Amino acid sequence: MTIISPNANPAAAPGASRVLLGYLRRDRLALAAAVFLALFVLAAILGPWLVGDAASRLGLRQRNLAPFSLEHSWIYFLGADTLGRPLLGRLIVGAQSTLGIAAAAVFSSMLIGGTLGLIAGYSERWHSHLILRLADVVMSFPSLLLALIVLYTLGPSITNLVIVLAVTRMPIYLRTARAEVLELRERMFVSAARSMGAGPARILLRHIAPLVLPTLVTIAAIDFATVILSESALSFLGLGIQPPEFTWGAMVANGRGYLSTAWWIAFWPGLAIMLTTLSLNILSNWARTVADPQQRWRLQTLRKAAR
Amino acid sequence: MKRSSVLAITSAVLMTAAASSAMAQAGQEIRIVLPEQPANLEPCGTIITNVGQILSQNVVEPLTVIDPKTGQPQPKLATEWTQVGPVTWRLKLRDGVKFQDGSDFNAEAVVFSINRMLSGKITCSNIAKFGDAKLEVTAVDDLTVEIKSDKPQPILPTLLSVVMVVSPKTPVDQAVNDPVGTGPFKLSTFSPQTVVLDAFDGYWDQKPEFTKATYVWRPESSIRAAMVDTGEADLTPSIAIQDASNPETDFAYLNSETTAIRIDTAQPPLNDLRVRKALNLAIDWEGLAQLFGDDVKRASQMVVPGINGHDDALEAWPYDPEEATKLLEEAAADGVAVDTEIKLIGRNGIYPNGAEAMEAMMTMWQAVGLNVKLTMLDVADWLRYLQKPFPEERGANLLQMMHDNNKGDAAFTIPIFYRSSGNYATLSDPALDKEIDAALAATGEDRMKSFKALFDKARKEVVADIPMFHMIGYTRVGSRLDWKPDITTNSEIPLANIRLKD
Amino acid sequence: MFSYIGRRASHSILSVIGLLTLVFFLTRLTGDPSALYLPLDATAEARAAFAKLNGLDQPIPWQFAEYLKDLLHLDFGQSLRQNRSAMEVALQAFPETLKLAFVAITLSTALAILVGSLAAARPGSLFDRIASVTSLAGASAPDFWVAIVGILVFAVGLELLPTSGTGTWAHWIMPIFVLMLRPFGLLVQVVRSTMLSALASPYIKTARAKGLRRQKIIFGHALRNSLLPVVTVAGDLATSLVNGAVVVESIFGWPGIGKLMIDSIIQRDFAVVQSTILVTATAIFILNIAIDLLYAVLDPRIRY
Amino acid sequence: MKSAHDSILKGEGPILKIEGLTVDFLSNDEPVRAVDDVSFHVNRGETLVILGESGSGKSVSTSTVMDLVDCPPGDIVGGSCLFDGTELSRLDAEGRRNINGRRIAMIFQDPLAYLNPVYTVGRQIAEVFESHDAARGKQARANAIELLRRVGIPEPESRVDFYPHQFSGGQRQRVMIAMAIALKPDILIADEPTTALDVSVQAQILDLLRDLQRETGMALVMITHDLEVAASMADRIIVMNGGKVVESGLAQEVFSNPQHPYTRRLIGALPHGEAAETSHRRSTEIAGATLLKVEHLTKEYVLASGAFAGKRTFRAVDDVSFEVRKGETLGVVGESGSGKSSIARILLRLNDPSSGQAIYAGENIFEMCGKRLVAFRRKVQMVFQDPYGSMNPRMNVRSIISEPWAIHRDLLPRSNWKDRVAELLDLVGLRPEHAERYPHQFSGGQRQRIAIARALASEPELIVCDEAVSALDVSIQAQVIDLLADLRTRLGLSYIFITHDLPIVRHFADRILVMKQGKIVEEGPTSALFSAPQHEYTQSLLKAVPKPKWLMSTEAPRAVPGAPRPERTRNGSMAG
Repeated sequence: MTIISPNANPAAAPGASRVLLGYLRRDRLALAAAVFLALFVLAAILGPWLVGDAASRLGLRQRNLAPFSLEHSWIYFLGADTLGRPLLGRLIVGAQSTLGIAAAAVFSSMLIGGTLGLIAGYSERWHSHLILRLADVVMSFPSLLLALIVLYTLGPSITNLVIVLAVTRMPIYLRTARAEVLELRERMFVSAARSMGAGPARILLRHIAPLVLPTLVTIAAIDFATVILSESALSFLGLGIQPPEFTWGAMVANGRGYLSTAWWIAFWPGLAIMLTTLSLNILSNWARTVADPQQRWRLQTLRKAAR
Repeated sequence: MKRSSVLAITSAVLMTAAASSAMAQAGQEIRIVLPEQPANLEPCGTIITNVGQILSQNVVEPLTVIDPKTGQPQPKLATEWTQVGPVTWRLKLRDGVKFQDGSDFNAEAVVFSINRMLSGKITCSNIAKFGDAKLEVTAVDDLTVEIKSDKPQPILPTLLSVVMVVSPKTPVDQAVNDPVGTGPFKLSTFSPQTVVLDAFDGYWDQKPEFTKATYVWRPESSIRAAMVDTGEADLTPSIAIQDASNPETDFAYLNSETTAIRIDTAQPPLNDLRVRKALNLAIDWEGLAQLFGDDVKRASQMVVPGINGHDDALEAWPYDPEEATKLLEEAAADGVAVDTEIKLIGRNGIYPNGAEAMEAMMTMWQAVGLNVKLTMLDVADWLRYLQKPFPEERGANLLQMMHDNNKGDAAFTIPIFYRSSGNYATLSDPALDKEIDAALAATGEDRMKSFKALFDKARKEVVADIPMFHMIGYTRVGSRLDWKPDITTNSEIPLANIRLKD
Repeated sequence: MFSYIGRRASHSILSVIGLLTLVFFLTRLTGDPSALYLPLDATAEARAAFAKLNGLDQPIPWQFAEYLKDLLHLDFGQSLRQNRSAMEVALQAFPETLKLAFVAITLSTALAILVGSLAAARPGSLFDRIASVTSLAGASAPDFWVAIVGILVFAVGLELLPTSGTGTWAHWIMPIFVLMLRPFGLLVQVVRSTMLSALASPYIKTARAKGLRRQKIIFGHALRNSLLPVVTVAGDLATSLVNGAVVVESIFGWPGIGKLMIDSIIQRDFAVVQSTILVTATAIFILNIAIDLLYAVLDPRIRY
Repeated sequence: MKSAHDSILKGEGPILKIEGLTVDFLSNDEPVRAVDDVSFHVNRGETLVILGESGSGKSVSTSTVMDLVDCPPGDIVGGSCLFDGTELSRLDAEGRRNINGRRIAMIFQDPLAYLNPVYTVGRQIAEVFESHDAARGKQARANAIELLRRVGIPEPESRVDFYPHQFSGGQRQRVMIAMAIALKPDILIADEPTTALDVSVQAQILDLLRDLQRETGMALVMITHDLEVAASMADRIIVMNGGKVVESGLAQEVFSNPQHPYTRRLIGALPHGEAAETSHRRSTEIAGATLLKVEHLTKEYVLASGAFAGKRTFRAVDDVSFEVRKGETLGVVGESGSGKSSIARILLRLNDPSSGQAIYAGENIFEMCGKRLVAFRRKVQMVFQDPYGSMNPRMNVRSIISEPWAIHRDLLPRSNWKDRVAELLDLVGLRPEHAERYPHQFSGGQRQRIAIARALASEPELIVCDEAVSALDVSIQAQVIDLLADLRTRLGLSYIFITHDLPIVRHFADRILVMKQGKIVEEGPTSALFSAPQHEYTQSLLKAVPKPKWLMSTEAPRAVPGAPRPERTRNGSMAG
């Protein structure tokens, strides 16, 4: 029940980012998640500069070095992997490829899936049917087969891995975008724009797309987590990223054989993945609450009037 | 479609019932956990590890077996053999042997089995060991067989160790999943979960201690190891080195595999001998050996000790980065483009820690100034680089490979790698070809000496490869069993050799 | 309704045909199976013989035509690897996956509905926070990692459960647990958020004005209306499980279709790849239609 | 009416007494005071009407009585609610439960949303009995059927198993009422019970409420923004504005002699009845040239076509012909489903007609395409019922108003946009600085002004207003209509003014079409049509407009309880 008195002048909006920050402060879990993510992103950006080539320096005589020893430099604090390379360093450097791959995959699947979904939802011509059947096909196409096909025909590379992950996640955006468009295109402002003479392109891009985007972004946040996990599952099956490139997922996959003898090799990257995906999930929950006018009050200060 | 799915469900239910009842009568049962599901149980594919480990000498038996210590053929279903002509061998067969379906084992059965392998109507992996030899098999009498070939086969008795004799009732034109042989066990069930073998009462030799053998498979080494630990399984033939942590149960064995990197000698800058030498010198061999365990042997040549032609005296390349750098500088000074990008092509899952080894070697080569870039490929992709014809535009490349010569003779190694016609060879040296041909034609001491000389030359003058290690396999054997793995474990686990501790 | 099912089915058949065509041609891009089925030292003649034996020497469009012709006779081809009919192989593995997927999805949906609605009943409470974070944490870890740690802890360390395999009920616990983690985590979130918005909806005000008991309001009115999105998400998750729980099947030695598919893909056993995809795609399309029909059951406003 | 006076005379205390109720809604900003020190009371058997515009706090105060305000974000700052001697705020959950539904019941504005969509109505009614242990199982169901019969649902035995969406709007409200009176409560709170309904249905519901009140002797608290509804129901009335009670008293006194300026403004905004005839809002001169000529317009929808159903069609617009002249306002009046909005959408080419033609400037609109269609769309604009819905929430006012220029590039060079937006805002009575704000920052009336500014931006000749003021508060309605009339005079526009609201159209339209089930049943100049309606349907429409209670004689013939006039039934297949 918002109260707007008929003659009051519309209030100027306070700084949107400040409000969001306030909401974030009210949810300590989401705040922690945001701080974690910020740290990881920072690591991804500054990592290579911070660690240099220490992450790939061999130490065959300190293979599987146990964590928490301060005998070696700080970078060995979390232990060393099967080739004696510092786990901390590799985590930091791996953040870049892990987050980079996930971000690129999520972004491209959102872009492609969203665009196709917009078209499929707005038009009822043959191509929108074609798009839907395509989505069906992609959905039931095993991602592993796709991974292998791409790996074989295009060769192992980060770009190709991104292609695989993006294609497999695409139908979700397509279907969501389409469903949203089906609803939005019946909305009055779309009719209004049409009655003013706006063409389909203008309606889609100017009127519908901006309203579909927030939903897609929310899905993208959760999907980011899914993509990191599927990437690690691909590594587990040997169809993911190939050495010498590595991601956290590949680190877990390579270290899994050592879980009983040198747990730390798979544990730290596993923890990093878990914290990242957990944070993303918590943040997207938070964002849902913020976006829902009926729930938003949960994050507000709720200052009471003086009695 | 519907009925078969019902069938599948029913059989799955039956299978689970079978599995749980099997648990009840341990003691006479042995449970073995393999790394991989056998795709099929065609006796003609026993050289495939997971097929051979189940069938070989358990369900089906070969004519001869190789003594793991000497590498020499020993009698099995054939009791003796003589070379009666330059291209003719005559075999005497064991008497009183019966197939599990009740048919008699005789010369006809041997002729049938060999012809079935040769027919080309089924995919027969084992026959590949014979190369392009043309064989003609005839029954001389009930227990005598004569084998004629188109050219001399000096090691035919060794080759006969891959000839699995099957019942004449086996279909000729169809690969089977229900093999019938003469072994001490007959196949009971083969499902996607298990293979179960039951003792065959009519076995000709001493009966094994077990009346039943169950095979299951798990791809994760740590889980296989854990299963033996918890008593869910008695034996697993192969675990990763990091899981071989218990000296009581974990045994290492030299497994006849030699790992190496092939250098593509046709591609600059790898066509320069100094670069190839530098590649060998730049590796910290002792450090690298850490990846494969304390028991691996540094390899100086492509065959393991005990193989006819192996040169014990040949020294492996040392670790000498200074020398490597010096050689590269010399080459560079002579205008060799040593900074060309060299592709290091690895294969996923080729052997335990294979990818780590490639990463380590890449880093070491980069440390001496070589521009090496690692690409890990899927098997089928990798094969394109391994075998002729090589891909066009492949560029300078190093190929991760593993060679398994368990046939006792260097003839299965040298021509493939070093003769210009060799399937894996990047060399093209007519003089070397001649030497190889001469060695292959030789026999006895001469043959051995020639092979040794060739390995010597390959190591010191040709340097077409970077031999790494003679590999070690690890098995975990449950504490109630008395059994040790040997060099044949990769291809067979004869249950008759496994005893219970009392 | 029948016309709806008919229309959906015809769409699905189109999609399956498209899928099979795509799979057929794309798999052929991944190399020659003879390299994998014959020993490395096999001769060129042997390879040619192998290709001829399995019809791989024909041009690919020709092979496709042959495949389609055989399909009409319900002949789905022969497995290169297993010496059996490819469809038989796929149909033998599929029930195993179906069993796992069914139990995992049913259990996680039921549990998630319970936990999610309790959390939504008292948003912000300690229970809500713990339930949200732990369920999400479970969904956030790589599954193979959880599976292996689970085996090391529960089978090797505590010796409570068998490491892997099939057979007794105890064999089900760990695979199901690992499979449930992600669906459960996601579903708890879905249940919680749809319950929260359902609890804020007008008909809940009516229920309160009628003087209904709190449990009745939460479980009778709000939950019943929240089921639709839950079914949507659960359906999507079920779809992904039907496609094969590759990781779980492979670690726990569960002979399901996911493991079969990855093995066949890596081994280039094309006929089996095609058959497994045909089986799973059909199952997925049937599942999707079933979910649509379930919508109509859950929401009387939906009629086809 | 009598009973209400009786109870007052007998000197019984009021059954419900609200004292100094103050409710805030909390957020990040200062708390918003929704209800501010409100006091009122309700006597047994009487009807109290709470009259106020949107945001006046009228619903919040009654929701507080029912404990339907969620706290937080709601915050009851102070006050007491005394029900039959019990202080409601001190009750525990079980105590509350015993009052809600049993002693105080409530019905709401939008029964489709307020009925649980997934349960049958019978179940939802039976629930009331079961949760108060009044009856269960078969008995509860029988009671539900009886109640449905009482509130006038035909064939209650079968329709008890129908779902809410299978009923028409009026029937749904009847179901809500059945649920509310199940346990014969002492008080029925009706929150805008007829707002979404057609005028004839509204009359039936109001009749039903009055009958039930007479039967059971319950008190009725009715919340409404509609002056006529208020006048026709109220014994006493309180007027709320901005969370405060600004005026209260006996209904007749308040209406005939309003004290507070707000009440006066409210009542004077759009005078009803004959007073509308003197309205200055009709156009003074009509040029006479025909702008638009619609001939035999028909629109059919295929309802269901399946293997078994066969093809059934529904004519939303049935052979409609009319013309609009320059400078004229053509009113199109009809109830929901009469096809009046379909005509608007078809004329704007948002939907295609099944047959017929519409000649605009010598050309058939329905055959236009490409450039010609774009040019036509520039000349004919539409103003929608819900101004908020008709604007993209992500665009600010400037982009909204300048959108026609972005579409019709030759209309105005980009450099002039800013000035022109300011001009247009000024024209519709807004300030130029409003251009940078977003629709949600405006009130409903302001939004409709923006919508009008947007319609004017492309310099149209004809504006189609589809229920353009129906969603607005009455005082705002007058302002917007004044604006439209003013623009017509100044810019020489023509309007097609579509509405279900007879009083409004009487103020504004020059000529009126009355539509029913897709057909034009009557057409004529406004004064003639209102003074001497020819068609039966027009007559019934005019009669359905509620009359003040104090003007009705108690002996006046009523619809017999339990047998109300049949309503159009929207069956499930149509609604779904």
